[in-house]
Amino acid sequence: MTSPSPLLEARALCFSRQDEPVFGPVDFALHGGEVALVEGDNGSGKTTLMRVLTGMLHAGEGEVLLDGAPFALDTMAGAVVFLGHHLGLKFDLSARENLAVSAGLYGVRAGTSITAVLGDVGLAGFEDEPVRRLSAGQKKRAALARLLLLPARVWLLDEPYANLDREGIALVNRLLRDHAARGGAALVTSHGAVTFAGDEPRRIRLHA
Amino acid sequence: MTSPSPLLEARALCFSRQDEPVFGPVDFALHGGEVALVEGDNGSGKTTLMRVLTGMLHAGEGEVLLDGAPFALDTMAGAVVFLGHHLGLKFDLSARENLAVSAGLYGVRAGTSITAVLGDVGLAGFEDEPVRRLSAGQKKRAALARLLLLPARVWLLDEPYANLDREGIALVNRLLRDHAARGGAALVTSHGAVTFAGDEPRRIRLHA
Amino acid sequence: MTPGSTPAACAALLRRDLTLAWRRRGDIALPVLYAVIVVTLFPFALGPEPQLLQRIAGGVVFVTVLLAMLLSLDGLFRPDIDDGSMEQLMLAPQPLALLVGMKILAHWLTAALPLVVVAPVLASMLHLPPPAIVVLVVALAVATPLLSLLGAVLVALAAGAKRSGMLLALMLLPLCVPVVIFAAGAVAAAQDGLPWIAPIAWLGAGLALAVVLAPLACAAALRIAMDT
Amino acid sequence: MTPGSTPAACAALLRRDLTLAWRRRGDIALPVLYAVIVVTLFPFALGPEPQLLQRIAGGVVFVTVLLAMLLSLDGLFRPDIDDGSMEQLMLAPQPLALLVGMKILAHWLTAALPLVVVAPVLASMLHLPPPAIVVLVVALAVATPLLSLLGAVLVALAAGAKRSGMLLALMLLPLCVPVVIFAAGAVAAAQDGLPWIAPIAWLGAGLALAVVLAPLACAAALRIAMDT
Amino acid sequence: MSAFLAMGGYGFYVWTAFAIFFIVLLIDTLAPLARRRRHLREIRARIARQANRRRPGTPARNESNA
Amino acid sequence: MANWVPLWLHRLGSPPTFYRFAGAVYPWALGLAFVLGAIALYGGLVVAPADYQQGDAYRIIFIHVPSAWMSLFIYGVMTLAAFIALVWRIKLAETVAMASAPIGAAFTAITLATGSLWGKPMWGTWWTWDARLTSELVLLFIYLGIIGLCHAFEDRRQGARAAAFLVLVGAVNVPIVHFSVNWWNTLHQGATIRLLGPSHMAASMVWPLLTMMGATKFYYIASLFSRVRTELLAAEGGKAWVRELAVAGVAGGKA
Ligand code: HEM
Ligand SMILES: Nc1ncnc2c1ncn2[C@@H]1O[C@H](COP(=O)(O)OP(=O)(O)OP(=O)(O)O)[C@@H](O)[C@H]1O
Ligand SMILES: Nc1ncnc2c1ncn2[C@@H]1O[C@H](COP(=O)(O)OP(=O)(O)OP(=O)(O)O)[C@@H](O)[C@H]1O
Ligand SMILES: [Mg+2]
Ligand SMILES: [Mg+2]
Repeated sequence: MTSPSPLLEARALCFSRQDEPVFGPVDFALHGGEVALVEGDNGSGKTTLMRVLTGMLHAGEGEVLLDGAPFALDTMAGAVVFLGHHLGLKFDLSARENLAVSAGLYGVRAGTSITAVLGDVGLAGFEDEPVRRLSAGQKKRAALARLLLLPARVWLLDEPYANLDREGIALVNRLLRDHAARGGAALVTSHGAVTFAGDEPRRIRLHA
Repeated sequence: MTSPSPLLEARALCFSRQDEPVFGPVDFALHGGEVALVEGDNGSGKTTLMRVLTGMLHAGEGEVLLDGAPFALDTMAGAVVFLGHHLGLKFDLSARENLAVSAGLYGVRAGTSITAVLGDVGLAGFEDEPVRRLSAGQKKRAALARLLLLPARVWLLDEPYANLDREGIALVNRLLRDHAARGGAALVTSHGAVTFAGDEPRRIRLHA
Repeated sequence: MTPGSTPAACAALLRRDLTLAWRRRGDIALPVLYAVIVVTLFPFALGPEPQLLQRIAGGVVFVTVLLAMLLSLDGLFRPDIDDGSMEQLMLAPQPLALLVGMKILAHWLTAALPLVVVAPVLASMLHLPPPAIVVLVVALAVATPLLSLLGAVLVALAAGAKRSGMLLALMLLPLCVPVVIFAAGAVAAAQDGLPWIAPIAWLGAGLALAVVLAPLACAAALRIAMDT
Repeated sequence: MTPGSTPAACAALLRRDLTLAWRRRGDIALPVLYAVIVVTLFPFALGPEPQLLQRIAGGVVFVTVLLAMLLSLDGLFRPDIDDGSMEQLMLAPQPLALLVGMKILAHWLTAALPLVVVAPVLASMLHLPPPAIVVLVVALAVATPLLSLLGAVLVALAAGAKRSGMLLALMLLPLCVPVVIFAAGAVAAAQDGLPWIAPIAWLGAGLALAVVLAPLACAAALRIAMDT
Repeated sequence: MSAFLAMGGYGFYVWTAFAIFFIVLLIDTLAPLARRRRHLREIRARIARQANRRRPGTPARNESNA
Repeated sequence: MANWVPLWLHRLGSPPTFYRFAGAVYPWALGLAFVLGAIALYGGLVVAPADYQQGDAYRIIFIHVPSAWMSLFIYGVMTLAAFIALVWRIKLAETVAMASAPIGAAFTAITLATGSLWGKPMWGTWWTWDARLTSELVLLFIYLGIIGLCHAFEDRRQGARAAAFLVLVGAVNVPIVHFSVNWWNTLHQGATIRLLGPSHMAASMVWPLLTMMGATKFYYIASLFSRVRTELLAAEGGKAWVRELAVAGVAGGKA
């Protein structure tokens, strides 16, 4: 299942804010079917790394390759989805309407539908409730449903476990396993406080 | 250490939003030296319960007693501190300046100082950094420092563990133990995904 | 339209913004009410003489419409940036300039169009004569999209700043001066019975240019704004 | 002052708000710049005849100051509510009305005082004669705290609302009408050489009343707003 | 009849005024009725959704060990 | 006798009872408004003679004046209800205050529109910045502010209480509207009709006016009850009686 050129690759990636390095040179290559865990203490630069990988922040040095080609926001054609501290949900729309917008923008993975993915993340019965009325964990689940719906091959998840209950954590692990089995790649940050289920994933450690 | 009338007591407390019950009758009594854990799945009403206990939300039925007297925002004289999903930090001020405001409003516990508590929560060296520039976990630590600084006897903590690394979780547990030892009471919400250290605490379960 | 194609993406985004506006339909009415109230303040502040009011009617209506649009402009990209939607727009497999153009279109439909509709009422409250009112509406119909487009570029530039409302006003108002001069000039000319086509034509030319360039500039500015 | 005492609490809060304003000192300048630009727009929109401008100068300056204050009012409680600071103020062992009063004072010092200072410049740009300018400053010095206080009550009412910017304008402007009439009336009287003390005295009486009642009303309104 | 409609030359003003009166009040009468229909529809939808929500096996009431 | 009145009031205050009570009163009030309105229109448009000064244009009075009165009367009712709602936290008072606002706004808008339509032939202008006209316009803004504030809240009761607060603040405007003609000399007519003492008008003009006044009062009751019913449904959406009603509505085709 491993393709010749890795799906996502970082080469000697550094980022500095006001000439203070946030994280040192990071190297990794993520092939289809792999899930890697970015670990680090508070303030070690996990969120920053994620934003560099999405192309929002410009790395000082080093480069990011997607499918072997240098990465640019214009050309990556929806290959990446990002789930950050801010969930990207419109609070006045329902979960269903939010997903419909994502579907319009990115397209839909073959064989799924909005109702199906909402049921998968445990929001059956809440589909038409405005997101504003959902609790912190329910909002997180609505955001996770996007991952299931869209055809992107690379997932970048910043602290997907925060605010979720035990069942929610198991849900994230299941989503990651299925994604890897489909040949996708995922990069997940965590403080290592929650145990990552499944076979031992690759780890990338950042130090504060 | 248990005083005759409990520090914080709820009697048949109910809350409804648009006539739909969010949580059913909750009863508990929290004496000095006790820590109780509010557990429940996503959307079970933990945040709502906390806001009712602070007096921000008006309970539909039942009552909250503080030191045996019915609770009102005007009369409780700084006996309660609340740490919610929103941390109550001004992002343009440094951690030190933020704490100085709290100290002015609530007073300072005897024998502590702002610099000391910031050191205790692991923010030594970040005291004068604007809070905006701290990472998610560092912000949380700055908010935890308030707990140490103020003389309040009752702590209401809504998901204090979220966004913290392992060391941060240990820190919260240490803070809670010390607080209980001083005769304070604390109510903590959590999904039960992180283990609460120390002797087994009281548990209050909410169901969705 | 297959989901994920460019027309589908534009339609989805436009539908989203219009739905959001509809959910907050109070907010669509608000710029209009704001304009109505500001216009009514003038007679209080200046006294109720009809000749005086008639003389300043065109100018006051333009300045008021400008201020009302300004207030709503701040909400053009800020909510999307704050809640993480902007990152998703940027990562989508669609030209960002086109998506931004859709957002501007939605903004014009919801924030400016109602103002254009209500402008005749405002003008006649200040005793502007009917022939001049017709010119006023024409001038507004050309000037407001231009203001939306110019405003969007500046909002996008200011989006990276910590707080943008006022900054925006500052940057936008000087750029609006030519628009105000041309548009109010056309109304004044009509009021004096002079030809008023030329200034409107200039505005039209500016609009044509802005329709092409502004979304591109916006997209570039937003990329810069997100880079913090 | 021992920390935790009421004077210490007031001082800490006032210092905090002033420090925050100083950290964003750009924002203090912005209402002023906004007012300058709006006032300069009028000659463009109306044409540069001095008599006309002089005639409308007082009224235009008042409306502009009012609108500039309106823009800054929205930020009076909203940031504190959004970041959780308001909960801490409410849980503090101090009378909420007093704390709110401090916040209003800080707002007046940072948002309105600069406008009062710059008003003579704006008025003379519109050719208002110097004696009338003196009256204008006096009128503003009494009217702006009144507007701050009235505005604070309404902001507090709207604070629990989903989105408040424009709504605020809608609620505030009708209440401002008497203030504008009295203040602009005083200037107009001074311009015509008539006695202008009476309207100012009325404003002063209103101010005295508002200083006592508005913080209490604010505190009550904020309690309602936080109840969601 | 046409004299009645002309209202002594003021027909336009009089009839527009009466028309506004009736149209505004008609809207005012119909608006709450329409809204009530919508509410009832929403409540039915909510009942249906809540039937979906309750996971089998979870008790409906809260308990506490205090 | 002395006992059952408060008991009855208490029973009426309970939402399901009031819902049914309002439902029973509604058709009667609306019907009465309709009949009285028809009589008043006949009297005003056909029976009453043309005015010797204003010709037929004065007939606008039969809708202008009752609407103007209602715009003030409804604000008065609203103020009372808002006061009760804030002091005693009675849900029904909140609902009545909030349900009154749109009706008051409608009558204010009618007053402004018909006044303008009357002003054009009489004064030669649609609008002047006269004290009464202006204060009536401000009244419209206040109504709209109240409605806007009420709807800007996620939570109904919270919105109602915030708006009730605003109702009390805005109440100062009502005396200004009413007495503006006495306090400032204006273009607008002073009081021409007095309920006590002789009026300045012919009896053939007065009776249709008073009848129309009755019609608008009944219309207000009907519209208010209809709105309160709707509000109760929305506010009590979780209660069993509403759910039964909603489900029965499907089965029976009528709620
Ligand atoms: C936009 C224009 C107008 C507005 C906003 C307006 C508003 C009002 C209001 C609010 C009242 C009720 C006052 C009260 O009960 O205290 C009223 C009454 C009345 N209006 Fe007007 N009006 C307008 C134009 C006119 C015109 C053009 C006329 C006739 C020439 C007129 C004739 C009357 C009369 C006769 C009354 C009854 C006065 C009384 O008995 O108290 N109105 N109007
Ligand atoms: N906007 C910013 N400006 C300046 N410095 C920042 C900014 N955001 C974060 N930092 C700093 O950069 C470092 C890395 O922050 P980052 O948010 O990437 O950490 P993190 O690993 O995500 O931590 P956490 O687990 O607490 O979320 C921290 O030391 C923080 O103080
Ligand atoms: N503002 C609101 N309006 C309406 N309903 C709400 C609102 N906030 C929360 N709810 C609903 O109330 C219930 C309880 O929410 P609450 O936020 O208290 O849950 P929680 O236990 O804190 O969950 P989490 O662990 O996900 O934070 C949820 O079902 C949610 O959908
Ligand atoms: Mg982070
Ligand atoms: Mg929660």
